[in-house]
Amino acid sequence: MHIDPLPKKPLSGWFGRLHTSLRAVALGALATVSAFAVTAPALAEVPLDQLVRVVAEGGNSFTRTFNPFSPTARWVSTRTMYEPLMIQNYATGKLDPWLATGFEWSADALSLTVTLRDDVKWSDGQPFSADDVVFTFNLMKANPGLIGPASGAFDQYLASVEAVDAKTVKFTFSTTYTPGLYSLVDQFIVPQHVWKDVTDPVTFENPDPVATGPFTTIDAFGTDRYQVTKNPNYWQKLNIEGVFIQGFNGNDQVSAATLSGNLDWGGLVPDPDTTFVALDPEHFGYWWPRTSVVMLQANTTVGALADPVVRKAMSLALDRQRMINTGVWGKSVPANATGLPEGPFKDWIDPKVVEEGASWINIDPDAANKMLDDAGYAKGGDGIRVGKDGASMKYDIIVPSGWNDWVSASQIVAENLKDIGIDVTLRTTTADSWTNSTFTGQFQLSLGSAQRTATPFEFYRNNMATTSVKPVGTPSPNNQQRYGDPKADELLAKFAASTDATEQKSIIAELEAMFSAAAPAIPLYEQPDWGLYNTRRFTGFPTEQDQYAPLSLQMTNGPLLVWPHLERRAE
Amino acid sequence: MPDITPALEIVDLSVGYAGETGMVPAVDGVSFSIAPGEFMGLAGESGCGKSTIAQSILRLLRAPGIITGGDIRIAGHDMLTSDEAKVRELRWRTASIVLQNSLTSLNPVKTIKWQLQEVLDRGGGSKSPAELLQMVDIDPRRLNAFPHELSGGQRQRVVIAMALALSPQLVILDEPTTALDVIVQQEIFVTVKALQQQMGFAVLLITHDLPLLFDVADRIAVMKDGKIVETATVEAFRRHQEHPYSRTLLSATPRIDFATPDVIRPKDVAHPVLETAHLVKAYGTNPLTGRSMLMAINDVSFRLAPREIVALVGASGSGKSTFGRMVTGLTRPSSGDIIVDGHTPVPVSRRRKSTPRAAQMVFQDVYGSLNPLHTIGHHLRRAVISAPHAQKVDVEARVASLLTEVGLTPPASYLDRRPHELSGGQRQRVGLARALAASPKLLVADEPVSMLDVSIRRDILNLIARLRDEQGVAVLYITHDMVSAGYIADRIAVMHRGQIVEEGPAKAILMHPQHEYTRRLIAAVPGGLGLPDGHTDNHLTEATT
Amino acid sequence: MALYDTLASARRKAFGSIPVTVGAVILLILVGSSALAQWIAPYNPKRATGGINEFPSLKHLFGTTGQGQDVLSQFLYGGQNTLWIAFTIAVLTTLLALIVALTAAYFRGWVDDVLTLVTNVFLVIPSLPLIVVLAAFLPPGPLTMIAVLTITGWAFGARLFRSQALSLREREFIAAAEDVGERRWRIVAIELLPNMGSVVAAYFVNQVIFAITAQASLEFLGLGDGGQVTWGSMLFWAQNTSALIRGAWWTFVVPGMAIALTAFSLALINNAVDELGNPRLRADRLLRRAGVRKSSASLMTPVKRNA
Amino acid sequence: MLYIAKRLAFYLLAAFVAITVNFFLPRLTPGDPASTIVATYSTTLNEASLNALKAAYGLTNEPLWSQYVTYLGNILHGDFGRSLSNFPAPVTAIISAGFGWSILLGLTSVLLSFVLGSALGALAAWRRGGLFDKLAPPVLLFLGSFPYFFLALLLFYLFCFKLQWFPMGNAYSSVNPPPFTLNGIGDVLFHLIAPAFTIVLVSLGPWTLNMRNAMIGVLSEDYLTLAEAKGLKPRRVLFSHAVRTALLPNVTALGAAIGGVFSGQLLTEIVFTYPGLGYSLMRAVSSVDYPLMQALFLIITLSVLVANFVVDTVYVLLDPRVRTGQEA
Repeated sequence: MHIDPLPKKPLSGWFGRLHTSLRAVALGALATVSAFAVTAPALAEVPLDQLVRVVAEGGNSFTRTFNPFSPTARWVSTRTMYEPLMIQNYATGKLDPWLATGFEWSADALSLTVTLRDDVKWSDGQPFSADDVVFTFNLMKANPGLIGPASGAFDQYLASVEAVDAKTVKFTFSTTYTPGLYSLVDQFIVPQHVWKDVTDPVTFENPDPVATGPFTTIDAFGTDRYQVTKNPNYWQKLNIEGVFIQGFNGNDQVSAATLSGNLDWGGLVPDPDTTFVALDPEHFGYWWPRTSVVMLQANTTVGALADPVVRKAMSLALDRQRMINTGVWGKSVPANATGLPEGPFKDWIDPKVVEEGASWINIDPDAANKMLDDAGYAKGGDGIRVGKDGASMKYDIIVPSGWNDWVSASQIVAENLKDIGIDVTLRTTTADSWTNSTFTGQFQLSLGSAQRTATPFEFYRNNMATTSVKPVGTPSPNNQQRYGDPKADELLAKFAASTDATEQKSIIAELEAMFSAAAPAIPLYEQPDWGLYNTRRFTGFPTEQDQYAPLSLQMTNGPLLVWPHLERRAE
Repeated sequence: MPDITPALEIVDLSVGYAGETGMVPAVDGVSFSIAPGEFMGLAGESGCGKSTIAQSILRLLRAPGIITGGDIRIAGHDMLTSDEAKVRELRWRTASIVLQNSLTSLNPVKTIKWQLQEVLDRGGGSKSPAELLQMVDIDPRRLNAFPHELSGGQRQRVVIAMALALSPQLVILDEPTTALDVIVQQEIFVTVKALQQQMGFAVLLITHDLPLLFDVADRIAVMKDGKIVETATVEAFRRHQEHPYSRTLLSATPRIDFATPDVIRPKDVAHPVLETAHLVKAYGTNPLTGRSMLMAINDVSFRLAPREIVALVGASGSGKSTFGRMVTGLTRPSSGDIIVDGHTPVPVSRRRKSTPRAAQMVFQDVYGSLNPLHTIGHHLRRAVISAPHAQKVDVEARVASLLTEVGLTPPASYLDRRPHELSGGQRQRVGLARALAASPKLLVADEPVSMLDVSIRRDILNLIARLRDEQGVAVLYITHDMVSAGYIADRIAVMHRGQIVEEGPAKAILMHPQHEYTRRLIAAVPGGLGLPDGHTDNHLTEATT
Repeated sequence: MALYDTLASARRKAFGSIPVTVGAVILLILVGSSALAQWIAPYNPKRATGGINEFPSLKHLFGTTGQGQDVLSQFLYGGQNTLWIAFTIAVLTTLLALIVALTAAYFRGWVDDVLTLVTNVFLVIPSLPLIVVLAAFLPPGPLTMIAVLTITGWAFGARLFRSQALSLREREFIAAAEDVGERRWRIVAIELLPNMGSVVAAYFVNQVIFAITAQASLEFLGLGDGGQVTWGSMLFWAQNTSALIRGAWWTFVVPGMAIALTAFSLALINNAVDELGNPRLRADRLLRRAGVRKSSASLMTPVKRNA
Repeated sequence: MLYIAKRLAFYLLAAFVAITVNFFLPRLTPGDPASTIVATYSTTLNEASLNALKAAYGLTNEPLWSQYVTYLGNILHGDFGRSLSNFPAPVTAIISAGFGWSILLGLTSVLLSFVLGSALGALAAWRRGGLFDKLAPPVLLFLGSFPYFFLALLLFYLFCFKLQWFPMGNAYSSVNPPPFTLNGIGDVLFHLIAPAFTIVLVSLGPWTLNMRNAMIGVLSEDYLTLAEAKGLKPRRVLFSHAVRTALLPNVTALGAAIGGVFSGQLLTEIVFTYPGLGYSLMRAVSSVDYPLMQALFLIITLSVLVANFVVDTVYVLLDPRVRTGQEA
């Protein structure tokens, strides 16, 4: 079973829902069929050949819930229905205007003014206005249970949101926090005229969504697949009728469908060059941009792992290329010493840091051994080194079983570290117990990867800021290695207060240097975002050459950038 | 009568069983024939091949049985050369068979009616299922009953009715009543004889019970080791037997010596070895009424003096076995007292090593009562060791002496054998030896010979009597067989429906039965008791009235 | 007596019977080779010792996995882990079942009632969902595996053994033993138990089969310890690296066949011994040996003159 | 009908046990899963939203017993809460979507293998020692030795992916459920073939062997001797006597089997992307979706109990001996 190996949403909405009377349970299967027939919408299905077939949600028990605020929202709800103000293209790091045409900071960086498009209508024909934006943010303020990019904004930095006029929204900040911009504009907007009457927005199932997105009509809905078609009032020109979401139970099923050309837009097939592209080079293609970094996390509260020398020695022992070859079929590059992916952050990365950092990144087991010997970590009788605390350096590395690229990477980590006298055993666990141990800091070694963000700010905050360090036992999605440095706090604060790009860049450069010096986490390789296409029926997908959007389906909002570009191939 | 084709004609028939090492002959060149309407009895001990013949006639003998030679003709039809279809056609029309076990010979999941109808469906039957049932004195309303809802006797009657449905020339009765009580047996044969008179079919009765044949058969054939050693009319055979084996077989059935009078022992001795007062054993109390559904033993007060042999006689289900088990403590009474040699028997579950066990059991099932996996030595050693106060005795010596006492000599040769290497008689001797291990005051022998071949029954009975004389044990001899009771017992107690209906000196009871039930028991004894003059045996003819 | 004889004859004939021999040979190869893994395995099963999904070659007889490990070595070591876990489970379930059954048979009365009830409840509750739920909440690893499968696997045996014990208890030699004053526990241990030998043996074999397949299923679901090499985890990995789709069938077929063949050989032996023990089939065999062929089981005594 | 009543009582008790086990199992696990669960679903959470979500998920820190009481109450009202892995869908909606299909697949394959197996077994026993009797047992044993999922994957790869004979998933072609017409039903059956075939293949062996042994036992019964003696045609002896009674043990086995097949079926469903409960269960487990997991475990157990009860009832109809109280 493949699960998107980003802790961001390891379990991103895999289930669906279907309105079926419970009577169906009692009646036998055929009875159930008839029950469906009764309750399913009596719409004429748009023929399948008009629809883009995507593999976006796993499973075969979809239910008809399109609440975008659900932590496990149905895929389409934030990919084809509800839209944000602006969309971050993680492949390029560019911020594209969407429902908003632009934004402006006040000089003191304490207020942010966003201008909205004026040609946007809700799918039910009502006009879209600043009130909807204001309503959405206040709704989230009133109901902390609603999850979205801007969750918690009010607790952290946001003071108020008001409509200046029908097309202008003003965000007032309680403290300077320029990175907040990206969370705010990333927030999808819901229609006030529908949601104001919802009693409990958290548990609202929203079976017939009203939204601004390209595809909002539930044209047909089955337990294991459904199709969503055009929003009659969409504000952009569309050349396709809609999308068809097919549920799958596992890798093989997905691969089988992909390879037999039954999908137009997919994510992952193993070893794509040989297994996939080779089948139909003319139409089959993939593009795996790398927008985050897989890191080896060493819990700094555990004995010798607290010593940066040890962490760097470990880093030196690792064969990153082999991890890439076995884990992602060679479709990546070793990470650099800044811990930042080159793709989106090329302007932020300081080449000097990368160059010097190579000394603890490029594989060199002998150097690693020497470092440890010099640092006084002598080998014990069993050939295992002994820590300063006298404990021999035996560690467990935990990974969720099923995230096979990570597990094979961990296997290699275990092997490599044995060679420098550190005994590492691989333990695969269920996804939830892995989350439990890592979030609460009750682990020794683990793998992790950064959330995709617009700027490196969050990355360094989440890995080095003392504010992000939670005591062992309290769950926290960030800084699982529990590393904090007050100096980082200062730099981050300066960054948050600045609206000047060049200043921000220099601050990040300092943080990069700190990171490379202390190695709070050990960067392994850049994590590709799976995305592949089949142009037999539809063309216009983003590619390495035309990077107008990431190709990954799992990427939030990414697909919204793609829909208008797709065209049906003429027979 | 040469011009009439015989109902059954068997010429030089040989049947064998395929074994690991070639054929094992079971029937060896047997020839005999049955005239139409004749009642022929085929007697012999288990393993003599009589049942093999019975089953071979209709070619129903199961694998690995093979008919290796000779001819079988039923009413002139050759059963061995005809093809299978023909044989099937001949089956039941020309000859039908009644098997020994009445419960298993009817299909448990089909109604009587269905099973009768199935036969009639072959055509040629003149009677309806209802009429057939009436014919064998069963209420036609039972037509829709399932086999398990009928008594053993009724079931066997149903099978007989079935056997006559197509009015065949020959009916083969393969030990039809062995599993039934004497009285039922008698009734069934009364019916068979009556029907035979009406319908005129011939009968081949297979049995181990010679005296029974005296009552019912016209002609007798005696089998031994797969051969017929003698054939004669009943009258002739009763007068004198040609073949020595016939004689031993006949003499093996115990003869009660009415000449010597009963040994009258003082009825109320000071210390009876066994005394029960108002003994009651009830099974399955009704949840609604709280009353017992079945009273196995209903208020029995009974005494047994030392060195006395008392026969407890009754039909199966009369409660006699239950009584025996309670005396030895294997079963707990519902109420009332038992005193064995001054103690109340301690229930098995609560026995300690030292608890005296004055009463020991001798079991009926000589196959089931010994653990197939253990040696004879093991059985006896365990018995000796776990006997009360056994610490002092030398186990091996004791075991040896026990074996000698029961006539298994030399003891050493038996110690390492396993039960399946012993004959039935030998096993029962081991059973006795085991019972004696605790040197009990009282032996409870529950049908100790009913599963044994006729020829060895008397030896075992004699052995029990001898043990009484030598060891001075009293014996409670539980049996359904009046003859053996009269043969060995000082006193007879007749048990009926959980109560002792009559009790007294053996011969007195046999000669002057008071209770109706006792009379019927005696009347039902096959071949009669051979009472002295003045006391005519009741015979079937009279019993029918 | 019947029991004793058939047992003996079965034992006698077991050798020489084709299915038993076939089963035994397969089993011997599988068990033997995995027992010798330490010595005969060419590579470290956990280490990548070759390219990814290499086709079987002289260097890697069974090819390599999606992580470049040697399939042969994994098969050998995996067999070791799989089998010892399976056997432990079989032993434990059999013991548990015996204990429950014999306690029931020993104490009778309400103890029996309660135990029987518990057994039946365990019997009707479908095992896999329970197993999955259980396994999900315990830390993955052999111990969990053993615990979970033991807890869910004993019930049928308990029922089987109990009914056996009860039917044996009705035999008169038990009453006889009681009558001569044997202790209850001794009766159970010395008179009852030995007579259940064949049933227990057969059940044990079935349990091994159950354990192997159940174990594999759990690991396939990712509920096993992926760090451990077992046949189940091999399948899990093959599945996870889309072995079949990528044409690396060997990574998938080898462990699958190992599981199937082990189960098969055991089942074969079990079934064959059962057959040999069956007096009716024995009769048929004898008839056949005597040169009589029967087209069907319909009852018609064969006539074979001067045989 | 005392017997039926007894069985019913037993199943009710079993159900209660299952319900209780079902409640305590997940809660006996160490640590405070609640916050982890929440954290798992959304990583950018502050205390406020965390607690809000916990509340919405119905994760409380009340004492167990009071939770237990409310739990029982909810079950009586058919309220199993909302799925966590598919929030805010009510668990019942998810289950009702898959339940029917699981039942369809389960019943089809169990009955199919039962009928087929019994027939083969009867045949083998009747033509004892014949070629079929020699070949069938080992072959079936071999097929039966495969773990369900393994055979399922092989068949999926061969027949669905390579040869494309059967659909690669789903229970019917259209997105909206097919009409209740011949075509519609045919379509449903077509999608049923591959998974059902897998289950039948694996579970056929036991049926056949049991039936064979039962037949061999019955064939040596006295009442069969009598049936033969009556001169009945072999066909009649075979069907109205031998098979009729030999079926009984297989029918009793049916009850037990249903549980086992259901287990194997869950895996098969996953492989064939059949919209039953199999995938939901696995998913629920891997994402600690308590409400879903519990509801699934419960519904599966209950349906197996019901199936067993039905079997018992059928058995009573088949065997008169049980009817009159005495066990067969």
